[in-house]
Amino acid sequence: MAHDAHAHADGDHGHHIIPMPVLLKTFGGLIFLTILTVLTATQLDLGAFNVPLALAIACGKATLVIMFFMGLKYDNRVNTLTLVLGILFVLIFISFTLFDTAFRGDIGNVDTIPQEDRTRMEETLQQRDPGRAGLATSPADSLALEQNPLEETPAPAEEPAPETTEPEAAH
Amino acid sequence: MATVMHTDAPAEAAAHHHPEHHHPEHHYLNHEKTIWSWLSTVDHKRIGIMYAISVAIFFLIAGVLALLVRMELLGPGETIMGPDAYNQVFTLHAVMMVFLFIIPAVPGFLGNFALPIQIGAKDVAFPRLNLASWYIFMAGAALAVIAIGVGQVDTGWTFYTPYSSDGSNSVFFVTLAVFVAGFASIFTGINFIVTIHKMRAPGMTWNRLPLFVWALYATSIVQVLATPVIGITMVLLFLEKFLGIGIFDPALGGDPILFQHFFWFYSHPAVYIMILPAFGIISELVTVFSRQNIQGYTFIALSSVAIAFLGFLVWGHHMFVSGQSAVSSIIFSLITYLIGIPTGIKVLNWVSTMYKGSVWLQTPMLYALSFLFLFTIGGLTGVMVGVLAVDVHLHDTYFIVAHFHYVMMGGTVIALLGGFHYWWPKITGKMYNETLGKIAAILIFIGFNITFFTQFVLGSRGMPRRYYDYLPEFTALHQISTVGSWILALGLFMVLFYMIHSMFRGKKAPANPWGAATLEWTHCTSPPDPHNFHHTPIVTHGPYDYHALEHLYEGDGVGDGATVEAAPGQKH
Amino acid sequence: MASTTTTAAPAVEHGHGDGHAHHPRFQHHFVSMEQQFDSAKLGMWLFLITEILLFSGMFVAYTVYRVWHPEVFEVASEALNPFLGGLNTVVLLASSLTVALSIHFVQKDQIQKMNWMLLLTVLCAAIFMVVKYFEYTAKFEHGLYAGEAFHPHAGYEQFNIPYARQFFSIYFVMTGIHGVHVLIGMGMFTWLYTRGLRGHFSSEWYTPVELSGLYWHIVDLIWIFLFPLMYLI
Amino acid sequence: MGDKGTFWLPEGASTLAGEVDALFYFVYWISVVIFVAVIAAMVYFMIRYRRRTPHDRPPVVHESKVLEVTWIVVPTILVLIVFTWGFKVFLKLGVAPPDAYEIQVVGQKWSWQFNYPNGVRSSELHVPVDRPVRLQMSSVDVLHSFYIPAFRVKQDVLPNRYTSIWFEATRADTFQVYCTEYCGTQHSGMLTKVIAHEQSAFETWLQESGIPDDASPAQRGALLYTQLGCQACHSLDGTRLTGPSFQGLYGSTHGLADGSSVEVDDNYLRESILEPSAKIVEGYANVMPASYGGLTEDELTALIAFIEEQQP
Repeated sequence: MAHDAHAHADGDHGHHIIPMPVLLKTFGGLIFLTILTVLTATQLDLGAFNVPLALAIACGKATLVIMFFMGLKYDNRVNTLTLVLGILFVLIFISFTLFDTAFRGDIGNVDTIPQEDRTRMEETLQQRDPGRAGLATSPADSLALEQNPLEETPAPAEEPAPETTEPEAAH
Repeated sequence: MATVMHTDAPAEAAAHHHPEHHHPEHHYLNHEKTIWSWLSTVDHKRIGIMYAISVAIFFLIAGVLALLVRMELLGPGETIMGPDAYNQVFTLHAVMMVFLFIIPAVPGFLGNFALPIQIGAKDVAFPRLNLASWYIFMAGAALAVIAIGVGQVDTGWTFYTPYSSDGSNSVFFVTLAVFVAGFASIFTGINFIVTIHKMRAPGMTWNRLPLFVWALYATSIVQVLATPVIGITMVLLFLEKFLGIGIFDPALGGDPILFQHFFWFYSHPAVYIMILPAFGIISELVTVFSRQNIQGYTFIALSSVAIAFLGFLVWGHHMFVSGQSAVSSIIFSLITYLIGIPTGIKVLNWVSTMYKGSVWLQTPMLYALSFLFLFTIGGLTGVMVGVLAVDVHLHDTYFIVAHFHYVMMGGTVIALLGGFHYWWPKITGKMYNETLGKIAAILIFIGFNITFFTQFVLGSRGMPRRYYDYLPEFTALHQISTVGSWILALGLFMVLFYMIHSMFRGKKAPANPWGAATLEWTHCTSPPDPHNFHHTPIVTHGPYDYHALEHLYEGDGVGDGATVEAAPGQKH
Repeated sequence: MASTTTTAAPAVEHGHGDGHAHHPRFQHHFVSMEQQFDSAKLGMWLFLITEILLFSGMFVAYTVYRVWHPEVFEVASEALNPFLGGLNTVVLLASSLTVALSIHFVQKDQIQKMNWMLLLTVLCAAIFMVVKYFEYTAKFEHGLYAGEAFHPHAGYEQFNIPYARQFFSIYFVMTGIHGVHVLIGMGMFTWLYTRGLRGHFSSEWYTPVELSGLYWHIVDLIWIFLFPLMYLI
Repeated sequence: MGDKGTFWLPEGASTLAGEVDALFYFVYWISVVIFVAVIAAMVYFMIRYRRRTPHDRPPVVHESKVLEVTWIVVPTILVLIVFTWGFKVFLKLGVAPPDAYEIQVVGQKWSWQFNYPNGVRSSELHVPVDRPVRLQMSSVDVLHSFYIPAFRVKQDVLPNRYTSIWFEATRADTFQVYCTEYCGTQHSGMLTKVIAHEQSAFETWLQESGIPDDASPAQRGALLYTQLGCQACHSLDGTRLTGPSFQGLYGSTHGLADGSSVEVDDNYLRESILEPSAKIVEGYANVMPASYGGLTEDELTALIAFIEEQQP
């Protein structure tokens, strides 16, 4: 706990007036980042890095809003602490839930994929190569099949899987 | 612990000023008398009493429902109601106990009443918001009552999908009630945090905060951080039910286990919303009635905050057999043990506070001691069910039912009763009947153990929970448990009756009957002035500096009133 | 932390008697106007984190389903119009600027300018909602609903894949709840505008403007994350 | 099950029950020791330092850092031991041996159905002794949980996802099975038995439980009646359970919830089995699972023939 005997960051009333140029520059920065994120997302294909890049830009924008529009840079430290705490618990919520959902069935007592998907996967496999049913083990296999319907790939044996499994690997 | 400044002369002078000399009969209860003055009050003390009355009513209703549950289980097969009725009764018992009684009880009642006075403030930071939270809480309660009227809510308080999203539509009212009552909880939490940060009297440093305030601070943090998640969970459940959004419903490709994550992300921390304030009460009681400085002030204070934090990281221990990943189970199990450590610290510190003290076995202390007994059982069995392999056997059996009743009832309710007796003279200005108080405390202790200890045995022998019917081999234990519930109820009704009697016929209470050293006792009349203090107190001592009590309080620092009759006073 | 309490004048008689000017908005359980303002602001920040945690539930749902079905989410997000989303981002950022400016002006006692800024904020919020309306109706026309009603019409069969429903459900629920917040904000700023016209605010006391501003920035923040997650990636 | 177990636990009957019990008692005895120590100290202090006069002014006891550190460190070590142990046994409980005999389990409101690799169906679980058995489980409606106390195993049964448990029974006996995840009205009635047979007896049971080829439709229907768990909701003696009794059902006239009435004939029964929510009998809830849609024509005929036979 911080000690209470610390004075305000800035003098009387603690009402810091954020200068107009700072506000306008912040707005400019936000617009720039918005254009940047649209451009990088639509024009560039960074594969696995698309998501982190977009999120990083969003975090940058969020920081600008928080620091200058919301004035947290000039504000009481306890407000910053509050916000940090809030964000920390959102991250805990997401990551601890992912400990389950991203590792579901890790010791084999729970199926990794829902029955519906399994049925779908087996049907697809059965259709394209009756001998291979039961060989597919991961959801990626069935999704790979779904995205390359039978009609489009006349020779199932040389089905090119890599490009469809790539996004899967990203996570 | 705060450094004591014995020789702070001006402060002493200010403190010695005895408030009662001003207006002997003018206090917060009688300065305005109309019903409207109560319904529109922004006085934290009055709002505390309004909470007290409402939660007492819900406790009574939910308690009667519990008796009905126990009654039905008196024998196998149908005893007094059919399975559907039984399922609705236990659901309502749980929903009301959790959301309408135990979560708001201590913060809403004792917290509202004592917290501002304990830190030397005139009121909470946002008095109108405080009143609004009571109204919101009552609106939530009204919705819950509508759900009872509409009927057929039989999901259990956990609302697991897909049972809840496929079932009767009146689940909607209960989820809405939970959503609305959640806002009351959030607003109380915000109010307390701001009050503790911004409204402390001069000299009330963080290490001079009474431990009850620390506990409420930790509770409020949990309330603010966790409650919104139950809000969105209930919204999503509602949308699942009426739009079929497919997030939780397996029939639409959703994942029912995900719902359990959402639910427990709130509901596990909610367990700490329930128990942390009780820790605070026990810290007060143990030290006051041992007249001994609390052992390990910093450790108790910080362990509350540690528990609040760790409480968010263990929700998955409710889901060891749910089908979640083993990685998840292992991480959650490990952190679950870690939370046992700060809890253990508290218990051991409370016990050692009595060392070389002067232990005064008044009713509040009896409750504190029975808390130590019951909560230790509750806590240790909590560690047992946190053991992965053992939990597989014990999960969803009566062992769990017994465990959480030992923590929630043996912990929170017993502490609440202790705090209720402790602050009663301050709240009403009347003393209660000490003999009846002791008898009731002992009855409650005995009845509680008979009711719930048997359930540990039932559970570990394989009796599943939420069962309307059971196999004949469990009959004897169930019957003992049901008889215990009657003793427990007898004790609780005794409290109700002698407290009502005390309200009208009780002896007038002095300002500091227990010889306590916190501000509500040393600087306030009983009952307090509408503005709490006539002068804002300047705090120069820690909350448990009994050796300095004569500097804080008129007389020789032994308290007044009840002590006089205890023994023919011979000084030292 | 809490410097105001400990530095406050000691021995305050009932409510009044401290050295501060008695602003009509001063509530007497506080020691000073600064304490009152600081308390309100901390209270608002605490409320804002409850808002963040409220949205966190939906972010968790999004993350879980995205990790499970990344390809589906990429395909489904193509149904959304990044131009309209981008437009709304700019509109919302502009409204954040006007809110920040309204606080800037009231701190300088330029009340007329503050009023203009508040009005502009309401206007931006309204534009946002209108764009949102067109986006929603465009989805509904093609059967892209949330939940069980999700049945893509002819020409949109590429979205008729397993788990696309989850994407659209999350999209509608998140943007819907966000939209509700925007509507609440519109109401708040309209109310502030009328109060501003009646001269209720000054550099001495403008707590409602400050707090509503914080609220509005959080609404903006949520959108800053929603936009790339839903429309772009 | 009898009362041969200890005070706390029923007698174990699987290879892992012993390990779970050992861990249970380890934690239990540590807890007892801690509990007794805490309460003894409390009672001792309560008596030794009781207030003698209201003017008692006990000396100030300063907090002891050593004490604080001790009771942080010691419990931490203890719980880490317990955690490691619990984690190891948990993995054993979770990972089935690859050679396990596999049985499919279907949970539904409110009965269990067990399907064997050779096509035999049963509403009670028959398993061989001394051989690992793996149950592959799923639910057709809501969450259930499959719990055998004697084997110390439990696992939630989910709709739309397979979960499994495994065990190896150590003696031939009959054990209780419970559903422990709340699932509605008859949750407490969702019980069945595990019957552990010696290996040869199990083989015999497996051979004899198939439906004989020369059985009449009604005889086959009678077998299906128990195998599919119909008896959980439909009695044969007129007792009112969750669903209408089969006694005298055929040929009678039902009042329906919507006010109309219908004569119970082949077509009505057929529809009621395949699409239970199409017509609801007055006074009964719409709770029958739609999971019987997968019955073959042959099986339907057999069931209807069986119901037709149930005249008082």
